[in-house]
Amino acid sequence: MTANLHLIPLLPLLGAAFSLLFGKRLGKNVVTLVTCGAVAAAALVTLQMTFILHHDLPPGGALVDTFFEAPWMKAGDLNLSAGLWFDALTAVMCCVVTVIGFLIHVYASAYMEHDENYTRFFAYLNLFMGAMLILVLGDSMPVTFVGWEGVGLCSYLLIGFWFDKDANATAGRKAFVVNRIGDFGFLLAMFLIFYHTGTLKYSELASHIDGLHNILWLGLPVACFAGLLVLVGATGKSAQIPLYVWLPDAMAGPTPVSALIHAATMVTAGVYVTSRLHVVYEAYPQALAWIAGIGALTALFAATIGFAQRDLKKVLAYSTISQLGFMFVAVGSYVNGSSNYASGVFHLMTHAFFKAGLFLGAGSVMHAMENEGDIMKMGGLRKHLPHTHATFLIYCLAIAGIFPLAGFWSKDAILGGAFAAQWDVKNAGPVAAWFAMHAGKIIYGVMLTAAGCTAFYMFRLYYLVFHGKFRGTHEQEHHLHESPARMTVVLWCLAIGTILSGFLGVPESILPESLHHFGDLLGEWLKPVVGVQLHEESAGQFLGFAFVATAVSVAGIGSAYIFFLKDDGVRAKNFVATFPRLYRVVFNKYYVDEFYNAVVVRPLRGLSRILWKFFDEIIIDKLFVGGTAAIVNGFGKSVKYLQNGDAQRYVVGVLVGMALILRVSTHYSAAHAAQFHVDQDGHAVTAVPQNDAYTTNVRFKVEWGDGQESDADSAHPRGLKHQYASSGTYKIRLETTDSRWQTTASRSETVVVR
Amino acid sequence: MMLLEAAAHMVDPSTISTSSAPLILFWIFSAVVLGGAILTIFQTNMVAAVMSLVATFFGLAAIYAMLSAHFIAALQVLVYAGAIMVLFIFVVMVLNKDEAPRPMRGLITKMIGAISIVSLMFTLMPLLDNAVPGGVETPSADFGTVANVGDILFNDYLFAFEAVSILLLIAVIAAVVVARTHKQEVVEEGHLAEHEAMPEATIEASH
Amino acid sequence: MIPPTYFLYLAALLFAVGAFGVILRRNAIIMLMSIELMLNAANLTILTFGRIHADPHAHAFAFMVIAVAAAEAAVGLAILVGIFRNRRNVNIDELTLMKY
Amino acid sequence: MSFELGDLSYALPILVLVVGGLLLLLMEAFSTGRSRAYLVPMTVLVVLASIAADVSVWSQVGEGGHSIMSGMLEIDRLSLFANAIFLTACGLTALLAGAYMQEHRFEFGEFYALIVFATAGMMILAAASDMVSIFLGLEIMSLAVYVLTGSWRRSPKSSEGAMKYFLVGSVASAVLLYGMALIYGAVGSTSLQAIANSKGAYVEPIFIIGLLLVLTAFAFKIAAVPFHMWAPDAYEGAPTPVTGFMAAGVKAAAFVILIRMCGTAFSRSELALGSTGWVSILKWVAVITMTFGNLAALRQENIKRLLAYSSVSHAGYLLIGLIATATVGNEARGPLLYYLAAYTFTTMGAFGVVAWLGRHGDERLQLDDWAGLAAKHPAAALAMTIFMLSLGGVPPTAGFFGKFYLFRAALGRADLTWLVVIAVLNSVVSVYYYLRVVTTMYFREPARESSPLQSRSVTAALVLAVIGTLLIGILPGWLVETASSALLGS
Repeated sequence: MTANLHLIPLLPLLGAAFSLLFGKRLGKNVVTLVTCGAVAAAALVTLQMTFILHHDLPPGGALVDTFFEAPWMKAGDLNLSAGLWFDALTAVMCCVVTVIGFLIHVYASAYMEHDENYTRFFAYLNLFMGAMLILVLGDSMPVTFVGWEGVGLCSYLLIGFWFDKDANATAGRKAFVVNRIGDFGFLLAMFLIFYHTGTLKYSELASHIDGLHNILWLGLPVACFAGLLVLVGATGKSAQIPLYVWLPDAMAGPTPVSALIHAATMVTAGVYVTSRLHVVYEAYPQALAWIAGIGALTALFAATIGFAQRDLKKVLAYSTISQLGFMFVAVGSYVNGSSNYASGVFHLMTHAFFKAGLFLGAGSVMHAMENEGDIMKMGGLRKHLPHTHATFLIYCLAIAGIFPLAGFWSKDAILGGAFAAQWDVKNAGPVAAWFAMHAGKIIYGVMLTAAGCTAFYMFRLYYLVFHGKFRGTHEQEHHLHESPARMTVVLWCLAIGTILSGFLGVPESILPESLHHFGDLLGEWLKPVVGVQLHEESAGQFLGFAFVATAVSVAGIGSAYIFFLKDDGVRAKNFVATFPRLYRVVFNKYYVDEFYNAVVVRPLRGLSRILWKFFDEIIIDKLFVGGTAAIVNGFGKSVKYLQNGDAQRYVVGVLVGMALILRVSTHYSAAHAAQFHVDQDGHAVTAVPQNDAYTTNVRFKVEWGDGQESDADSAHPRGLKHQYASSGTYKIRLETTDSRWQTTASRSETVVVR
Repeated sequence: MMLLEAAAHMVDPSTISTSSAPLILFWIFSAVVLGGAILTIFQTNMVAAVMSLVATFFGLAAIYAMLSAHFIAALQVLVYAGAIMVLFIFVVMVLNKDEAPRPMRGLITKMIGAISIVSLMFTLMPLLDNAVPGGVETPSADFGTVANVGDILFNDYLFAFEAVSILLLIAVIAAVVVARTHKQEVVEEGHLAEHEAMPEATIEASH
Repeated sequence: MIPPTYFLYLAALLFAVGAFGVILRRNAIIMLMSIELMLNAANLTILTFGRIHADPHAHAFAFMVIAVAAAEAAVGLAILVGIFRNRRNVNIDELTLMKY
Repeated sequence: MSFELGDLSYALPILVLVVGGLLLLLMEAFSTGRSRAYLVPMTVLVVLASIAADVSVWSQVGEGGHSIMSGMLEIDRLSLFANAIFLTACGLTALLAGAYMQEHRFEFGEFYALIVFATAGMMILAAASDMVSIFLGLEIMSLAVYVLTGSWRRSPKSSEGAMKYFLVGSVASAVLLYGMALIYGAVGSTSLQAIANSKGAYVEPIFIIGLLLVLTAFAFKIAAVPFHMWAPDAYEGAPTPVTGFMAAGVKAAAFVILIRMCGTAFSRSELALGSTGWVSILKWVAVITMTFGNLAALRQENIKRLLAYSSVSHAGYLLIGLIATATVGNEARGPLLYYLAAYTFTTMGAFGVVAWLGRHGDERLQLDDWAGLAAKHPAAALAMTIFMLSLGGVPPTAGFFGKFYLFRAALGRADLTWLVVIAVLNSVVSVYYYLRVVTTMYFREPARESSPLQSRSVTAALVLAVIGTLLIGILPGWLVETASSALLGS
C-alpha cells in the first residue's frame, strides 16, 4: 500500500532549510516554533501511519512510498528503485525517533536559549532528524546509506558545535577514523549482498538469499562475510568493541545533542540495521554468535569503566555503550531458526526513554552547576532540584532493572533470550559444538554481572550527585536552582514513558487469562517482520530469571549505598584515598581489608583497565589513529622527496615506471607459467601448469624424476601425463621457457606414488 | 647533398648491389647521427649544441634516403635542419646564456634514470633482432617519391593534414600569447608586485 | 644490402641518447633538443618499418610527425621565453617554486 | 576507404568547434576593449552549437559506428557521449575564465580559441580509430593545454607549471610515438581495426613492447602513479579554470581513447589477460595510483594540490573500470563513462569555487584562507561541500553513484574483488581530507577578509555544476541508460 511516507523525513528537512534560510531574520521564537513543529508534525504523521498499518493492513503488511520508480537506475541486471518502507519494525523505530526527538527539541529550546548560534543549532538538529528518519525508513540499503552518512555528517556538525579550535581535534579525528571503518564495512557488505543476490531491497532480500547462502568463499558461505561486514558497520555506529571509542569523546557536544544522538537515535542504527538484515544472518547463524559475544563483552567492559569515571556525562556515555551491548546480545541470541530481535528492539525503545532522560537530567544538573561536570564536586542536589532528582531516580531505577519500570522488562527479556540461546553449528568439532550449545549460559552470566555493575555505578552516580553534602564552591551552591518548566516537563514526560513503555513487553505467561491479549504487545507486533516474538517462557522460568536479576540489581544498589552514602561517604573517601595505591598494594591486603575492592572492584577494574588499555590505547589510539598519523607522516616525507619540484625527477619517474612495467611484464611470464600442481591417479601422474589460458609462446618441459622427460609447446597444455613404472617418491621439475623474452623458470614438486 | 644522392642511388631497390659500399655509408651516417646527438647533449656552448643537432638531422636525412624515403629526407633537411633549428638558434641568441658551470644536482635521481634507460634498452634491443620475420618486401617503383606520398597525404591523410593545420595554428597562438605584452599589464606591473617584465625590445625579438 | 635491423638499432640508440639528454641536462633548451632527438628516433623507426612493409603510408605518418615536432618546438620555446621573462634563466632544476 | 563529403555531417560537432574557434580568433583580432566582453557568450554559443550537433549526430548514428575520413575517425556513441563531457567542461571553463582573467589581469581573447581548439583535439582523440589520428588529437589537445597552463604570463608559477607539464608531456609523446612505431612495425598498419584483426602480430614481442609504451604514455595523461608527478605542479600553476579543464577534460579524453584502444586494438584476451597482459599491469598501477594519491592528499595544505592528488586517486578508481572492460566489455564501459561525467561536473565545480575565491592576483589557495567561509558565504560553502562529498563518494551525490556503479561492474570478475576492496577502503580514507575542507569552512574562525568574485557567469557555472552533481546523483537513471548505450561502434 502506498502512503505519503516521504512527509516524515521531509518535514524536518524543510524545517532545517527554513531556519537556515530565514531563521536569522525571523528570530528565535519563529525558529523554535518551526523546528519543533516540524518534528511534532513528523511524529503525528508517524503515528497516523502506524495506525493505518495496524488497522488497514494484515499483519506483515507494509506501507511503501517509492519516490523514484523502478527503472530509477537500470542497466543490465542492475535495476533499482528508491523509496521508503514502513513496516512494524520501522513503525517502532520511527515512533521512538520522532517522539523522543520532539521532546528533546522542546528541552533544547530552553537549554540553548542564550546561545548565539541558536538558529544554526536547531537547523542542524532538524537536519539530523531528517537524516535519521531516512536511515530508518529507507526501503533498500542505498537509501539507508544516504541516511547513514547523513547522520554521521550531522553528528559531526552537532558535536563540533561547541568545538574549540584545536583542543578537540584529536577527539574529532578519532571519531572520524572509527566511523569510517564502520562505513567501509557497510559499503562492502552492500556490494557483496548486491552482487550475490541481485537486490538491495529489504523486502526482496528474503527471496533472493540463496545467492548468499550457496556460494562459498574460503569454505564459508558469502552470507558469513556479508554478515560480519554489516557487523563492522554496526559496531562503528553503535559504539561496540572495538569501535566504541568515539562515543565518550563525543560528549563534548551540547547535552541535548548527546541525548538525541548518543541515547535515542544514531547509536541505535547498528541494532536497527542488523535487525533489518536478519535474513542475511539467518543464512549463517554463526555470525550471530559473534554479535552476541561482542555485545556481552562490550556490556561488561563498558559497565566496569563506568565505575571510575568522574565526569557525569562520561558515566552516561559508558552506560550507553554498555546498554547497546545488551541490545547486541539480544540480536545475537539465536535459537531454533531465529534470533531475539524483538527483545533487542524492545530494549532499544525503553532505553531510548530512560537514557534520553538521564542525559537531559544531567543537562539540568550541569545547567544548575554552571556547566560543572565533575560528580565529585556535586552532592546533595536533591533539595535544590526536586524535579530533576525525582525523575533521575526513576531513570536510575529503570536502568538498574527494578520492577515495574521499563528496564526491568526489557532487560529480563534479553537475559532470558541469552540463557536459551543455541547457535546451529554444522560440521563443527566437539569443542565448537559444546560451545554453541552452552555459550548462551556463559553470556547470561556475563550479562548478569554487567547488570549488577550497571546498578552499582548508576547509583554511585545518583548518590554522589543528589545525596550527601555539597562539595562544590560557594558560588555554585549559591547559584543552584531548578531548571525552567520547559525542561522539567520534558523530564517528567520521559519519566512517564520510562514507566509505561515496559508494559509493551510483559510476558504472556505471567498475566492472568483475562489479560492475555495485553501480553507481549511489542513481540506480537514485530512478529511478522522479524519472525519470532520474545522468548517464550513459562511463568516459573520468568519469575526465576526476574528474581535473580532483581537480586543482583538490588545488591548493586545496596553496595553503592554502603559504599558511597552510608556513614556520609566515609568508605568512599577511604576508597578515594586508597585509590592511587590500588595498583601497587599486594592483592592479599585488599582481600583482608576491603572485600569490595578485592572481589568486585579490583578484578573488574583490572579487566576493564586491560581491555581499555588494549583497545583504546593500543588498538585504537596507537594502531588506528596513531598508525594512520604515522603512515601519513612517513608518507608525507617520501612525497617530499619524490615531489621536490625538479621536472627532471618527474621525467625520471616516467622512465622508471616504464622500465619497471617492461621488465616485470616481460621477465615474469615464464616464472608465472612455471607454477603447477600435480594430479595423481595411481601410477598415472599429470603435471598441470597453472594455466590462465592466455600463456602464449611458452614451452613446457617436465623432468619426471625417474629419468624420463616430456615436453610440450602448446599454448594451452591440459597438463603433461606420465605413467610411473614403479612406486616411490619422485621429484617432478617443470621448466618453462618463454621464447619471446628468452626467459626460463622452473619449479619442483615432490610426488609419492604408491 | 651529392653524398645523399649517391647513398639513395646505391640502396635504390632497382640497383641493389652486393657490394659493401651501402653498408659503409650506413656506418658513416650512423656515426654522424649518434655523434651529433651525443655532442648535442654534452655541449655547454649552446650554439655548438644546436649545430651538432643540425648535423644529426642531416645524417638522419641521409639515412631516410637509404630507406627510400626521398620526400621525407628532403623534408627533414628543409623543415628540421632549416626551419626548426633556425627557431632554436633564434631563441638561443635571444636568451644568450650559456650554462654556468656548477656541479650537477640530484645525482642519485639522474643515475636511477640512467639505469632505467639502460634497462629499457636491454629489454628492447634483443627483440629488434626478430622484429621482421617476414623479411623486407620489395616496394613499387615510385615508393617514397613526392607524387606517391603527396597522393596519400591528400587522400587518406587529408584529415590528418587538416588536423596538423590546427596544431600549427595553436603553435602560432602560443608564440603570440606568451611573447606579447599588453600595455595595460605593464602599467599595472607595480600594483601587482610581480617579477619585473623584460624590456619591450627583447620580447619583440623573440617571436 | 643493409639489414633493416641496423636501422632499428640506430633508432633505439638515438632514443636512448635523447632520453639521457632529457634527464642529464638542466638547460631547458638542451632538454627540448633532446626531445626532438627522441621524436626523430621514433620517426626513423616508423620509416624503417615502412620500408620493410613497403608501405608509403609510413611516409605520410612521418610527415605528420615532423609537423607535430615543429609545433611542439614552437610551443616549447614560447613557454621557455615566458620562463626566462619571469626569472632570467632557463635552468630547469631551479624551477622549484612548487613542490611536495 | 577514401574521403567523402558526406563524412562531414558526422564530424559536425568537431567542425562547429573548429570554425567557432577561428571565429573567436577573428573576433579577438578585430575587437577592442569593451567588445571583448562578448567573447564568453560567444564561446558558450559555440559550445551549445556543438552540443546540438552532437545530439543530432547521436540519433543519426544509432548503435553502430561510422568510419569517416578514410578511417581516421570512428563516429560512434562512445565518441559522441565523450564529446558531451568535453563540451561541458569547455563551457564551464569559459564561464569561469572570463571573470577570473579579468580579476587577475591577464585577459586575452585567444584563451577562448585555445580552449575550443583543445576541446576539438579531445573530440578527435576520442573518436580516433587510427594511430595517426590518436597522435594528432592528443597533440592538439596537449599543446593547447600547455599554452593555457602558462597563460597567466606574469605568474611565475604558471609558466613554471607549463614548462614542467610540457617537458614531461613531450617525453611521454615521444614514448607514445615510439610505441606506435613498434606496433606499426609488427602489424604493418596504423588502423586500430587492422591491428585488432592481425592475428600473427600478437606473438611479436615488439607488438607487446609497443603496447606497453602506448599504455605508459596514456598513464601519463591520466596522471597514474608513477607517471603523475607533473600533475600537482601543473595543477597548482595553471590558472584555476584551466586546472579544472585539465582535470576533467584531459583525463576524460585519455580514458575514452584508452577504452577505445582496449576495446579494439588490444581487446584480444591473449593481450589483455595472462601474465604479460595489460590487465595484470594496470591492476597494480591502479592500486598504487589510488593509494598514493589519497595518502599524498591527506597532508596537503594547498587546496589545488589537494585536488590534484585527489584527481590522481580518481584515476586509480577509473582504471579499475578500464580493467573490468577486458572481461565484461560494455557493461563496464557504461559505468566508466558515467563516472567521467559525474567527475566532470564535480571537479569543474570544485575548481570553480577555488577560482571564485581569489582576488587581485592572490589566489587564496591555502586551506587557512578557507576558514570560516560558511559564515560569510553560505551558498558557496554549501556548493563546495556538495562537491567535496561527491568526490568522496557520499550519497546522494553523483560521485557516490559513480563509484557504486563502477565497483559493481568490476565485481563481475571474481579476481578483481580484492581490487574493489582496496578501492572502497581508499574512498573511505579519502573522505577524511575532503571533509577537512568542509570542516575548515564551517568550524574555524575566518582568518582574513574575503570578498570573492562578483560575476554572473561564475555564479552560473557554479550553479550548473551543483545541479549537475546533484541531479545525476539523485536521478542517475537517464544518464546511466545513455552511458550504457554509448557503445563502441563496429
